[in-house]
Amino acid sequence: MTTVLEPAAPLQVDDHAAHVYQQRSALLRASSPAEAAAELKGIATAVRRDILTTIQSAGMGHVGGDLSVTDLLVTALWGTLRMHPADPGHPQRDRFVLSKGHCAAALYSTLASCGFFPRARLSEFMAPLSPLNGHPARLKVPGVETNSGPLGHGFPVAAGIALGARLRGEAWRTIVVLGDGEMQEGSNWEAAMTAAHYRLSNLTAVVDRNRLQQGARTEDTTALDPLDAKWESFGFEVRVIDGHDHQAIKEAYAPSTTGRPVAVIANTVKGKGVSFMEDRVEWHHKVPTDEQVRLALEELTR
Amino acid sequence: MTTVLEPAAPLQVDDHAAHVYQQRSALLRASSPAEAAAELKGIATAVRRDILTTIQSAGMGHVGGDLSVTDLLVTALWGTLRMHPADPGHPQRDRFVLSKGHCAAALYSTLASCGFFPRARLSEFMAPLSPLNGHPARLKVPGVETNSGPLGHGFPVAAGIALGARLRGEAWRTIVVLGDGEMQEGSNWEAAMTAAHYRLSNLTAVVDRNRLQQGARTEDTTALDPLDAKWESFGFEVRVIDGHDHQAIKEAYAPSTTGRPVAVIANTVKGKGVSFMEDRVEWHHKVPTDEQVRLALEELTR
Amino acid sequence: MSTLTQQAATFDCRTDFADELITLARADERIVAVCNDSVGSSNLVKFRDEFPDRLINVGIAEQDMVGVAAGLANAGFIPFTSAAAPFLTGRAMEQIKADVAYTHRHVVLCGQSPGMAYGELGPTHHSIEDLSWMRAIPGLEIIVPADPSQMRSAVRWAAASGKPTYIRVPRFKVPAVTPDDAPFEAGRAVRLTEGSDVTLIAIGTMVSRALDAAAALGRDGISARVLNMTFVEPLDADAVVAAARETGAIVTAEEGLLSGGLGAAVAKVVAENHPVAVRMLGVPAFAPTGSAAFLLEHFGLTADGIAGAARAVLGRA
Amino acid sequence: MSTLTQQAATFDCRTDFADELITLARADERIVAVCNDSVGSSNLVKFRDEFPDRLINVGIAEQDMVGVAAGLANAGFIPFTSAAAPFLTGRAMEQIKADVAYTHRHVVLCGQSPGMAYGELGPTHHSIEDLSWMRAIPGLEIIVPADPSQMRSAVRWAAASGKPTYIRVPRFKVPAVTPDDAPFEAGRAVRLTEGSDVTLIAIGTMVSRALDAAAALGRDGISARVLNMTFVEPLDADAVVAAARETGAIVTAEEGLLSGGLGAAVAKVVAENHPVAVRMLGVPAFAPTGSAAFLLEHFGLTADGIAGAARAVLGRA
Ligand SMILES: Cc1ncc(C[n+]2csc(CCOP(=O)(O)OP(=O)(O)O)c2C)c(N)n1
Ligand SMILES: Cc1ncc(C[n+]2csc(CCOP(=O)(O)OP(=O)(O)O)c2C)c(N)n1
Ligand SMILES: [Mg+2]
Ligand SMILES: [Mg+2]
Repeated sequence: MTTVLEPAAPLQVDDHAAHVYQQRSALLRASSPAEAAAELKGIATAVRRDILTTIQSAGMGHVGGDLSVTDLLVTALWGTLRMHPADPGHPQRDRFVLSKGHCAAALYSTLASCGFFPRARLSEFMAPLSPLNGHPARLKVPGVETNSGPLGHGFPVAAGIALGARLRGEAWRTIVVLGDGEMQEGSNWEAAMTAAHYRLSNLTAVVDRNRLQQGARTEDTTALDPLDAKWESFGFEVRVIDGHDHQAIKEAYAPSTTGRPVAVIANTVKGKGVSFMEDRVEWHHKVPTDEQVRLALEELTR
Repeated sequence: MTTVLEPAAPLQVDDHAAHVYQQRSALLRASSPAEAAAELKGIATAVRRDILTTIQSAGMGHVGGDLSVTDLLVTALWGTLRMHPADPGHPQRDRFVLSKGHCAAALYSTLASCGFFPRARLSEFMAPLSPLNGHPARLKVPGVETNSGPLGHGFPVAAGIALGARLRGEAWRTIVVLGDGEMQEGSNWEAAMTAAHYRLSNLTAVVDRNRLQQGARTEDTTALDPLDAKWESFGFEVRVIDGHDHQAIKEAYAPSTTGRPVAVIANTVKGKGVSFMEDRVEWHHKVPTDEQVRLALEELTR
Repeated sequence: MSTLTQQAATFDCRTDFADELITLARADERIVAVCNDSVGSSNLVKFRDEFPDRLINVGIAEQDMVGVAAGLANAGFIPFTSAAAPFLTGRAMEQIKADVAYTHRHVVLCGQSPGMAYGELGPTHHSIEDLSWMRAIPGLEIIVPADPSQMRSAVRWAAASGKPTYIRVPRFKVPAVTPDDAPFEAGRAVRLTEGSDVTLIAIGTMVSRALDAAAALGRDGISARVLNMTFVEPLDADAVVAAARETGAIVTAEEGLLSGGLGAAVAKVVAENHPVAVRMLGVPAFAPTGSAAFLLEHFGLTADGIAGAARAVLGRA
Repeated sequence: MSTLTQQAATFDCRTDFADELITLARADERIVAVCNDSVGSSNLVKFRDEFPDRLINVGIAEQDMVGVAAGLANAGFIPFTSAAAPFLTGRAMEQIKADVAYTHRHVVLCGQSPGMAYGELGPTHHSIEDLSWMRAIPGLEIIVPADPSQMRSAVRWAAASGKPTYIRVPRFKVPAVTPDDAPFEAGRAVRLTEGSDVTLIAIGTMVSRALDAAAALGRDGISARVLNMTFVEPLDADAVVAAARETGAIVTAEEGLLSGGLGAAVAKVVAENHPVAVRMLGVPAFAPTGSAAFLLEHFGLTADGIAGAARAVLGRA
């Protein structure tokens, strides 16, 4: 059986945005976390606005998890990793994997902010034949390393990428972002054991610890706490942070100090930045009305 | 598609042995661990002998893991759980699940010792159309609760059984025995989270910690240590014991004292009881020659 | 496409699934529901509210979900195990094989939103593989309800059967297509129209489209028999052989890959018993982005597509 | 059964698998092996000794194994991912779908000891489902080598193809059946004997038995063509249509379930293109206890069984 390729208009680099990204992100990467924080915050606010309008135009999406993961994404792609929007397959690129693939709108908005493709294309999210599928697909979207959507896939793949870097003696790093509910998938604990066993200090696993999953709070579904003890017992160097504090995130993304892989437990708020969505389970994939988007965008200028 | 049933001669209870079992096991269950230890040890030695001849007649088997798990099995079936060899489907029976199903010969030998079927049938192990398949199958072997063989299956099933007891308000208990290498399967950590979340204090998960898996030592393959910390962080009451000390095993099989499910980490020796097999990886599934069986049986009389 | 069923009222069978399950659960304490953080998407909110203890949500852990269900069956329960079809089948495949089918446990596996019902969410969330995957597990009954009445029958049948069973629970809205007196039996297709030139064998979302196709063909003077195959396993081989013998040509239509689903099952019976020309309609590959309705059109899984295949198989294209 | 190939020397293709992989790895640094505590059973001991860093053993964790392999492919490696076939396919099914096929990574999936090669270990260790399961994953090439020479060709082909590929690595000993000048190409069957009355289409362990069946049929004056289908995906549809047209009857034989493997693929092509009678031989259900050789006999997967099916399909039973 053969795969049908997308008949859609492919996504192409936004030259100007990519150029801006190269310069600004180089500075941000070089800056101290404290210095970089304000600028990262500004970018994150812009990305949050794009997430909302992207979901609005699609009439679908996972807004709660998009908004909880935004700061983690922006700090990774703008402030930490070396991305190449004009040459997305650059062999020495750092790798970013969004394992919680249902938050595609957040990833796409961030990739667009870096210039991987024009921001204007975000309005095609989930449109017929659009490359911007509801879950990220690497043959369609530059900057996507592996297809995600089913939970529990990104981390093993990221472990393989990091192991590959190690085998090749390459310096590039890998960051993978997981949902907290996603940590209920056993495949992640398999990957954790592998990463620890191979001492993949070039790998950082970030948990978007918003304490909500699809239907309820994580602790009311299948409890994850003590999550730090779990990661530690699985051989990771654990860093627990405020996942909306850009300085803390950038600090937490610093390379391993122990030779072990790093787990960042980022305490976040689902729906962060839009007061009426914050920490409310129904905003997992509820779609805001136009009026709600207006109110949200208003909040996101302040 | 329909399942073809076995054309083989079904296994039937050994009335005499079952009768002996009912009486002796009731005494052993009621005895203190210290009192019961010597008798359990005697039964275990007899079972070890049967394992060796069973594998000898089949010319196949997993002798190393069989011998490491024997004391755990015998103490469960003879000294702890309420089994009903004459009525194996008894609704109030305690449940025993051997998740490391490759050690079928140990399970079959123990079940035969209890009278679930005549010991003489052990010589049919893996013979054409025999009910004593290389891995346990419940429609073929009375006393088998669920088919195992692929690693990582028995624990989720056992969690479901324990949850079922809880839902029905039944007092029966469930013990599941896992290999240590088997703990690399993520499905087990899923089950651990479920069991802890539902506070299945009627469930005891036992790890046969012989530190060897199929091809090498566990710590040289994918390290499991600190295994106690892993279980603790997953919400279990952890008991670390010598897995060949029948008193310690019986103590460790005592019900939960914390309301949490219990994990017993039983430190064992693969190939236990046969000096030339002990702690040697090649005896995972090497088959002893007749001369080696003779030597082994000699050791197992002492 | 202005045909009868396309204009008819359509229904979300998930409601019927959930309501029927509650009705059964009221009468039979053994019935429990097991799910993977899918209380909402499996439409089990009402079930949970009425039977809080009997809704077991293991979180996002499909292997564990199926293992736990098998354990609950061991303990005397009848677990309706419900998750989005791709995750239930793909992620817990070996548990379905070993813990359910081979252990022979009465576990009912409910694949929610199968086929391309999740449209824009893409191939990871589509379940075009499930029928091929599940047919390759010996001993599993496979039911694809076509409308609300069949959905309810499927739930009742599975609860009473004592057999490991996989049921597709459609999300894509469908019209009612089942006559009141139609049988609901394992291995028994429902004959919806008589016909002598060609037989259209369809399941699930494709049944109403096959009826529309038959109507369109009728206007061209082609007499098409329509069979709703419902049970893909065990298949109604007699009805297939009769179709081959009496109508001489067959078109199959399913929302799934053609490697091992309905079409493959029919082709086997035909080739082994009474070789005639068959055309198989299904999903050829991982789908591009689009709504479920869009994708069905995109792949020609429409009344027009079925009618076209019928004309082609009759050499009247 | 005193026929040619049954008396011939037989070979364990795992040796060829391993040796060829080492040969390739010497020439191409991108080649790595990934396994699940199966260094020995995947015959990778020599590979590990020569390339200790390039043998990645993730332990008993098949989902992780396939994910890690996909990651290694992202990093520029060509991972030969090797595990017992039932665990590779059944346990990592969704990883194969999403991380390998849909992500389109050049990962080579090596299913060790497929079919009923693990005999007495029973259905949990048999892989009679793999061909049906893997055929239902779009974009995956599927190779079933029939002898040592095809085993080596398969390894080379998969390393060079750039495509996600599933290869059965036989454990059951087989005689050499492939002529030196035979092609090894995707979508191209190997025609082993000419014949005009019936075509026997076989794969893997069944190829030598099909040859023996053809010899036996020849003694009865029945001229049987034998095709070794090798690539179950992409199938050589032209060869199937030619067989239907030129010989008028087909028997398929495979060590696996019939729901979606070789037989189903052939039946589809036949029914859609040139309907003729087909008999499909395979494994009907979970097997009882017994050695691989015993079970093949038990299910009639023998030269006699194939010849009998040929006679039946010709109405000469
Ligand atoms: C294997 C699998 N099972 C179920 C789902 C359905 N699903 C999508 S999102 C989600 C909840 C995820 O929760 P979490 O990981 O906490 O993500 P976040 O809160 O960041 O949105 C679920 C269950 C899925 N995508 N994959
Ligand atoms: C899912 C799965 N993967 C691989 C195997 C092959 N296998 C059989 S036994 C074994 C090693 C088990 O090691 P451990 O759990 O430590 O058992 P023990 O040492 O007690 O024999 C392996 C890998 C299997 N049976 N199931
Ligand atoms: Mg969450
Ligand atoms: Mg061990």
